[in-house]
Amino acid sequence: HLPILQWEDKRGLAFTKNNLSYSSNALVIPVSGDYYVYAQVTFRGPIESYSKPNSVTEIITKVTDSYPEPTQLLTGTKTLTENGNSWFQPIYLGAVVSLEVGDKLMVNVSDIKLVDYTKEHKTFFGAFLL
Amino acid sequence: HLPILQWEDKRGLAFTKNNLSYSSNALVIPVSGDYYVYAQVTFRGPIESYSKPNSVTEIITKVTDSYPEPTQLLTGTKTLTENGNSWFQPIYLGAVVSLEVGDKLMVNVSDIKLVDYTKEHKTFFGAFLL
Amino acid sequence: HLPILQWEDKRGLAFTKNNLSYSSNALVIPVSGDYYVYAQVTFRGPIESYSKPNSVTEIITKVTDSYPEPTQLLTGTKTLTENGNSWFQPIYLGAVVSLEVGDKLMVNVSDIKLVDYTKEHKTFFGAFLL
Amino acid sequence: CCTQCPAGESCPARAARHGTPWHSGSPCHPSVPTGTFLHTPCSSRGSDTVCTACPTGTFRAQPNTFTECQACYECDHQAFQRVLSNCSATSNIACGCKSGRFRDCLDESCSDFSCQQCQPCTGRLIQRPCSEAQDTLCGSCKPNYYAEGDECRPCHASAPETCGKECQRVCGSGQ
Repeated sequence: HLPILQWEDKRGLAFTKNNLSYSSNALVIPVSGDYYVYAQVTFRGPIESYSKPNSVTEIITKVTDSYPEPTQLLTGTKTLTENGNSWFQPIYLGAVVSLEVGDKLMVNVSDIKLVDYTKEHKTFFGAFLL
Repeated sequence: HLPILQWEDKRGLAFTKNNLSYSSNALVIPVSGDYYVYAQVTFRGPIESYSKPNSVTEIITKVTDSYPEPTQLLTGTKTLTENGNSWFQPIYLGAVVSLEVGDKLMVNVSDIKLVDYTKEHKTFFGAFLL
Repeated sequence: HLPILQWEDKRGLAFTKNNLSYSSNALVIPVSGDYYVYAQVTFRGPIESYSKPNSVTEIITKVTDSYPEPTQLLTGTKTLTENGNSWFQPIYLGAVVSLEVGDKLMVNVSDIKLVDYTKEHKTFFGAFLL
Repeated sequence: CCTQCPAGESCPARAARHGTPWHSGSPCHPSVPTGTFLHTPCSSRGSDTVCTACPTGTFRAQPNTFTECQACYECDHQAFQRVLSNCSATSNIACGCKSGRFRDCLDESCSDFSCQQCQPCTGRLIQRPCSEAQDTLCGSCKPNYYAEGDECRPCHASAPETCGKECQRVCGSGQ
């Protein structure tokens, strides 16, 4: 599986409420229903001792206790054409999905080293019940 | 007019509820109000016997029975700089629009052959009443 | 600070309601709560007498009377690889933020001359209370 | 047709005009003409449809039942566009390219286009001049110009030691 991003859930702009909690890298769904789930990941390069990848990918996945395999809910894949010098590539995803109590939402990325985690307003993840 | 995308509305992650129905390539609005409407289309290439386009465009349009022309609600246009080898370009759109009962929402694209329809989590379309 | 975009708030698809008002380039929050805030800016070039920038940036910021500095809520930065001929680059941002009554929301951009203001469905900005 | 209500005013629906009953029994069709939007729909109790002219900067190109007009587009002056025809209450603005440029459509609908510079055809005959819709089509070299690579060079600028076969053919051996 692709690496899973970790998130700050208390400080700065981050918050969880209405029992939507964050634990072991996942948002945990407190009540079944339809949620608008979204995430933006800003990828950036070049980084030390690293050849530029051809593409970057962000996937919002769902893990359910009753099913061994994660389900890919939303995917954004972008090929990179920047040639060597510094580059930035944001990918935003958002949609309504039906979730059950206890489901866990995570964000996977093609390469964690390329994620710009330096500013909370460039890479973020959330969900709200409709 | 630009070609209209067709959508799966029952299987996998797809669903319609609260009387929001899908028919002849359009989401049909059951009750007047403000809706958050969104869609992502992943474009990809190269495809067989086809020269690479300069750009890709996704447009969410509204059709009203009483008006002969569709209204463009949201548009994403991206020029392509990938040079010949395989490329991916997702375009996400989302915003609040005021809709009347019976209005139809569709997604038009600059070129249907370039749409990656292979995975439901890469190309998706939806709306919810605020 | 980066230049602030001005918005049409009455004509065409634009509207404000539920006391969410628009004044001096900002959406003014009427009641405290969690809002889904979003904006898309379509950048384009080339433009007259102007060298192509390396990147374009869109930032949704919050200004609070009680705090002198604007807070950057959401940021999208994209490097440009288009080489000289005409280019289009949309950046979409959206997330839930906690806002207080009287807070002002604005959209800043790296360069106002590069913003495609010609069609309301290409560059837009909004928010709704959850 | 409908009763005109000046923009910005609220006009209460009035009873059918001329005191005659409004086609009693027949359903009312609240459509309003081009260039206006629906202010108040007619009612089967006989009140007239009230319409309002599209405010400046908006239009409706067709009869409609909308409660607002569509916002006019704008021409992208900074990207070398110019206005072909202004927006009116009944039609959207039409944009073209400033002189010396032609429309390079992004896709078939050409709703988005860039204005590219026309080819100068230096030293060449112009087979088809540049126009709003397409670039100049350059022809062969002008008289007293000879082809070198994909350029056309003037005979007077060539020197004997550099005047190759084609140059001598066009400009004569005296070069």
